[in-house]
Amino acid sequence: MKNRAPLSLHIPVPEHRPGDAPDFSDLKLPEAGAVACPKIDAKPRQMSDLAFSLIRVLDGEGRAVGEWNPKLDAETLRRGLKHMLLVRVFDDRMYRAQRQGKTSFYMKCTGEEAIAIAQAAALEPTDMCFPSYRQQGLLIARGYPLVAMMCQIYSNAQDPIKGRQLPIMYSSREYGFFTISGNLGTQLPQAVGWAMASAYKGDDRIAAGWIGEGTTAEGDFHYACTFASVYRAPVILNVVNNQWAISTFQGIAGGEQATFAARGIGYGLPALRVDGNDFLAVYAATRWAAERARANLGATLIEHYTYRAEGHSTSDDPGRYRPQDEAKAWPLGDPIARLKQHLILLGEWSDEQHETALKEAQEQVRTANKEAEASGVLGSGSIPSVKTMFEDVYKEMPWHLRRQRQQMGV
Amino acid sequence: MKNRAPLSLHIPVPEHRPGDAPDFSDLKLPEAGAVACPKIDAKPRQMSDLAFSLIRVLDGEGRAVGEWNPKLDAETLRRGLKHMLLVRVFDDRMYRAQRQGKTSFYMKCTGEEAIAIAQAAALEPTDMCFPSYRQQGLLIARGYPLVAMMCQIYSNAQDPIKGRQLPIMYSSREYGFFTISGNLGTQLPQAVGWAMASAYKGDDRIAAGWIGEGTTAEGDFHYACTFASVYRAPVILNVVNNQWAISTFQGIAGGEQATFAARGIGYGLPALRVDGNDFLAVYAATRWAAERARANLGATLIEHYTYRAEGHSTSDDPGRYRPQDEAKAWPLGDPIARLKQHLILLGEWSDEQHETALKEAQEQVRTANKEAEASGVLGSGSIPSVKTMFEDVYKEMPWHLRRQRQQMGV
Amino acid sequence: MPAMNMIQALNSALDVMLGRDPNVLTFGEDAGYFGGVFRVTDGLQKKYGLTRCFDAPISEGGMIATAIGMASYGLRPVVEIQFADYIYPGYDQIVSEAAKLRYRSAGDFTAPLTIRTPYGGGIFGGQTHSQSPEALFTHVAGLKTVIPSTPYDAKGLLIGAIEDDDPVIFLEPKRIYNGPFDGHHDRPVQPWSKHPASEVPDGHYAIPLGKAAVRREGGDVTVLAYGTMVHVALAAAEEAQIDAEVIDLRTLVPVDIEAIVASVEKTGRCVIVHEATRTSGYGAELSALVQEHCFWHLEAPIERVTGWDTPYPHAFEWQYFPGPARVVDALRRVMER
Amino acid sequence: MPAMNMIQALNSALDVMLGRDPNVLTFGEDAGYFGGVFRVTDGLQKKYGLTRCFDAPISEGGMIATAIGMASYGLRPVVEIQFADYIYPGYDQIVSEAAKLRYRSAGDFTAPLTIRTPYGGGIFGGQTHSQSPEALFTHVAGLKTVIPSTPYDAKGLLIGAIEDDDPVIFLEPKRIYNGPFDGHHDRPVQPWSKHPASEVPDGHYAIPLGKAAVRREGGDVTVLAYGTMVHVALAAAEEAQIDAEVIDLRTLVPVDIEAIVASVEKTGRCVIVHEATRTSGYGAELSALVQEHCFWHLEAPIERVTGWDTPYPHAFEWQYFPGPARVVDALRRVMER
Ligand SMILES: Cc1ncc(C[n+]2csc(CCOP(=O)(O)OP(=O)(O)O)c2C)c(N)n1
Ligand SMILES: Cc1ncc(C[n+]2csc(CCOP(=O)(O)OP(=O)(O)O)c2C)c(N)n1
Ligand SMILES: [Mg+2]
Ligand SMILES: [Mg+2]
Repeated sequence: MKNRAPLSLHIPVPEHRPGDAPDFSDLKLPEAGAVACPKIDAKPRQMSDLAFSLIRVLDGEGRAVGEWNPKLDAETLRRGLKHMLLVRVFDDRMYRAQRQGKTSFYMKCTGEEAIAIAQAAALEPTDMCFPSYRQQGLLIARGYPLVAMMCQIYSNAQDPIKGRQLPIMYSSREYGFFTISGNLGTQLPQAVGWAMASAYKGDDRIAAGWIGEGTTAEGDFHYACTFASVYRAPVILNVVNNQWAISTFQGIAGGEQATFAARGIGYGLPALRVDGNDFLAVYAATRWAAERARANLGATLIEHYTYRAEGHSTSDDPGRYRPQDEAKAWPLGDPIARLKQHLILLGEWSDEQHETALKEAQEQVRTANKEAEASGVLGSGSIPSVKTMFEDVYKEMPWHLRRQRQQMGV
Repeated sequence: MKNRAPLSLHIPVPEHRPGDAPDFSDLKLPEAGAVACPKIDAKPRQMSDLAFSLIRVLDGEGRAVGEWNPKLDAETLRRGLKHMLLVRVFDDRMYRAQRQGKTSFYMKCTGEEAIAIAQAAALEPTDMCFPSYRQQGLLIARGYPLVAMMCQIYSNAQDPIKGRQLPIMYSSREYGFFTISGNLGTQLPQAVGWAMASAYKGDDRIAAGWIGEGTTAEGDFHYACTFASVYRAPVILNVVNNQWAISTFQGIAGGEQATFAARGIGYGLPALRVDGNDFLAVYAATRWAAERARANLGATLIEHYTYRAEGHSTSDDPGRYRPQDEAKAWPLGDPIARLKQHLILLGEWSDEQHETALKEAQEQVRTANKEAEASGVLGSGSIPSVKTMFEDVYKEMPWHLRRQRQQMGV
Repeated sequence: MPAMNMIQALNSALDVMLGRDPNVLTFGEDAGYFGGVFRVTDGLQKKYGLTRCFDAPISEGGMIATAIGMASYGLRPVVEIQFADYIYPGYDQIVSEAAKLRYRSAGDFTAPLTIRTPYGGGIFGGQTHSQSPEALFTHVAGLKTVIPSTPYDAKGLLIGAIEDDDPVIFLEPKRIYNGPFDGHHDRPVQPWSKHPASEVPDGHYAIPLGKAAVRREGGDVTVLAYGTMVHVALAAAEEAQIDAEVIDLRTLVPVDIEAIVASVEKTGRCVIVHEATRTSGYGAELSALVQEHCFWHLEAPIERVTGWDTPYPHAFEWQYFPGPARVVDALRRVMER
Repeated sequence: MPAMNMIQALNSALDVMLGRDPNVLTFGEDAGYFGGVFRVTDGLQKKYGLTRCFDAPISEGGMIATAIGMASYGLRPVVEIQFADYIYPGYDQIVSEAAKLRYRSAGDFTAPLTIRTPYGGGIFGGQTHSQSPEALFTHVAGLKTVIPSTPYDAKGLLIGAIEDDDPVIFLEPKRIYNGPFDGHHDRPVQPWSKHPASEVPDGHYAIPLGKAAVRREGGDVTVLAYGTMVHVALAAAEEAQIDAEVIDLRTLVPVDIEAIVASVEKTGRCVIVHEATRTSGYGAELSALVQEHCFWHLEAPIERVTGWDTPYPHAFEWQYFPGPARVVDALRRVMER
């Protein structure tokens, strides 16, 4: 052994850093339509190749091709496109609100809109979602009031969660949207537990959970996969691989050695790897997993391969750790542009209609924001009553909290 | 969706319970020698089939066959056999000691002796081991004094760890044996950290860690696989699948849906599945993984497929949850009998020699136990000085512990 | 009324709740077919079926996380953690999720789950089968922490915990599962059947959380204890021949401050007893509360009798365990003042 | 001597130790190339290379577990946990492993690692970027817990922690990273450069763990504080115009009992201030210690001024934060007695 090279520690590094030209040329992507679609009752081992490939439906010209083509009607496609536009406009407006000092924090999902929007369309409205902070699209697609989202962001008196949480940590049982946690990953095994409960009760609702690729390193991801596999929980486990975790590239989460979808193989879970910027591919994969879950065939792991087009949050400047404009170089493009191209190709959409839709979205957001700001923004205007600070710690307020509330003089 | 059967919760159950006749007939086992042996620098994806197969060298007649045959000299084989005998005799003696009330607790590794003994032989004596409580064979193979092990079990004045831990929680830096934790799984990512440190320092020592199949459900298993993959740590991650976790069968840990070796695939780790009752197969797989690690090619996950032949511990009665004599029905037999058969076939061993070796082992254990008991057993005879109870919490004893020691009056 | 030991009483509580409420289910490591390493769930899988009482993977984090998901659906899961010493992998889900769900969602989502786990020493379990981690939960707003000291209370409090709409950490003093233990390890073991509190009604009854019980009335000094230490304190009071009032807290958070204050204002002296390590143990909070509420009544310093600030050492079971002798000393010290 | 803010001082401590000791390395989420979300490791990867300062997977449990393995090999790893609110997934490895390694192996294996993490409120971080979990570590035998309140101390204590042979939880009051903060959020922010304790030597110096610092001498009442609250306490003392002695504990375990007792015996009064939730907070231990050691000197009940027993609510940053007004009230109350 002595005449062998000493051991050395390997630290993964991304290929490109600030100053480099963005370059994805050595990224191998299968053609749209290249991947076969198994039956929903196929054995996971028979489909393990899917974990190393990429399910794509929309090709470069905007045609929908291959076995995974969900063949959606034009109305569904248009609704999806409008929802994605609305999410993007909403994000831009709220980002500006933070810059204007109207709130403390905001997070966009720019470039990742197709995931939440297509999945919301593929799921039943009664299915339960356990999202991360980047699935605001779920609420928007399900018609949750924009004003309520904005009041949460402004922590004003109309905030449905009474100013308790950081902006974007929405919660709505009514809309099947689990209270977002600041602690990464905790919601994924909770989604499995909810799905187990649904199965336990002989219900027909399934659950879905979302985490980022960086968060797969948490124990919660492993708990979710283990319990979902062992108890065949009717749940869809989504890993949104936008390739960045704040400043950290996906290689530090294990992306250098395998795909994130491949993690499913070891648990005997079907593992799908999908072009996350392809509305149709995301819809088809989600639909497939949902049918499988509803048929008592258990959970599916889906990796959505995408790219975080902007900063991690309003506190982040990606120019410090990755090439400028890398987003523009992302070969799988922009989900809105791609669905628009597809609809136009189908003759179901036009640039004029797109302009109008965009204007409508902007108008909708402007109106909502007026109303929300009227109830106050962070630090000025109405805030929830201070008394409420001591409520909801327990169902009934115990003596020590009543006492503290008195000390507070409210 | 409404006209589909309601969801139902799946709870895995073993095929056989007390009262049933033990039956492994529908267990599909590849022939000895059937599995090919890849080059150590082969890509994990090219060898993923190994995770679903079983590396076997010794066939039914005791012949060593196939590419994985390590071709060991007779001396090494005889040493291995004697070490396995010694472990079994030691276990029997200590089990009786507990029954005689000389200590509070004991755990055997009966039927699993080949794993620790063959792996100790395949590793360098300077390589660092992070064992669970079922790898006492590592200490015995490395020549750690039996008396010291017994004094730990008796918590007497000669206990190297001063009566601080439950019996069998050995610790020996000198023999490359990490202090055993009562908390399952914690040692596996620690082994990865030790290996990272070795690589960081340009050392040539590698690390190995062991957990049971039940423990794979802990987050620590996931942490170990993630960090080992990301930083290409020179470590061997061993999962000893003895099919039971106390009363719980492997299906509750995920064994129904996939093998435990298959977990490695998602991290891009080579994943070997080995007949854990086959000394030669365990040796060969370990050697392969060690060479790979020393060549800076990173970590390997090995599943050792075996069967826990006796109770979980002295507190357990397996007759309450699995068929009587299931151990005898285990098709992969007894590791000692199989290596013995092989050596005899080679003309390197005989029943007489075996008898003698057994007697020698018994004598060695008897002598050691006399010496250990002379220093006291739990509850009678010498114990470590009570003063020491307050030592080693910190390197220097802080004021509050000095004060508590005074209150204790020692 | 049948005489039950604490294990049977806990089993009866689960039996009653599984029978009454289809939303109650229980799971844990070895808790299904086998009935748990301490037999608390014995027979429940057979009686109620696989999905009501089942085995879980060795994943405390996963068990608690999935239980939170189940609770948010509307179930009332009861999770068994095999030993309190092994609860830490689930600590994040308890502290960051179960405890905060109601608050962060303004009541939109709640986590009515119960986490049962055996704790404490006196069984030669070594440092990973003897811990008393209650203070790691009493510090977390949103959690309730309950510790019974008799079979009767164990059943009533467990039913109270399961019916409670907030997450409850239910710590079971394993040393007294089979019989009361006053710390005299050299004396013959007593079975519960000889103790009046082993008379446990078969049916449903709940003991409300947050109410302490005076186990011994006295005028000279107040002893605050819970779990096994209640029995140690009672023995110590007898042996010291001091007119001590022994209060069994039963619920640590929310604590029954009225019972504590009423007693200390009467006695003017206070001794706090727990097995957990001393520094930042729950005894510290009790001491702070007592001196904040009863400062002008105190005639002597409040004493804490606790486990030493070390892990629980296997060879020194009885040197570590805060037995009656140490409590007697403390009682004498406070009376001398 | 250069004026440094606390971030620069911490960076300097790591720089010095990476330069002096090849066995020191540091890693954490975003701590490598980017230099940490608070920039504490800024420039260190560039200066010392990829393997001395690197990015880690989002796995607090994995980071701490691997650091323990590294420490058992002989290294002195420094782990950065991005926010203290996210340390819980690593809690099992801290409590069950790092804290117990030396004891359970009788010194055969040790874990000389340092876990750095920003804690505390005052930054509108909401309930998952504002927590003060120190009491969850002070209860665990085998751990040392350190909290600096100035740039000078931050560097000296971090070097002391890295050189210490026991595991150290190093909590950094993020609200005062860039400047001292006395709780008057409505007044203009002060930079550290105006504060004498921003004079930080470039080279190596260590502040021994376990020693408190008297920040303000006084004869009437003792204020025990740490981290951001030291500055709040100092402001409150001025504003109340009370002759208060303000003690900055700096190390919570082992605590400097002599400094505490000497002061309280002099003043006869004590106010304890921390941001953490009240029940079972570290203030409870301080209160218990003070009344145990100084009972006969106390002229008024010990007061605790703490965070409320709720999660940290985003909309009520300043109603939650225990600012100078609440400390002033407490000082007045104890003086009235
Ligand atoms: C348990 C925990 N650790 C660390 C953080 C800090 N943090 C917030 S977001 C983030 C990056 C997450 O990356 P990823 O999972 O890829 O999701 P993305 O932001 O890319 O959608 C980190 C480290 C946290 N919130 N929770
Ligand atoms: C964190 C933790 N949870 C639970 C336990 C209790 N426990 C001790 S051994 C054991 C079963 C382990 O089974 P496995 O991992 O298959 O190892 P084996 O005993 O079969 O070698 C359990 C649940 C523990 N020691 N630590
Ligand atoms: Mg990401
Ligand atoms: Mg096992």
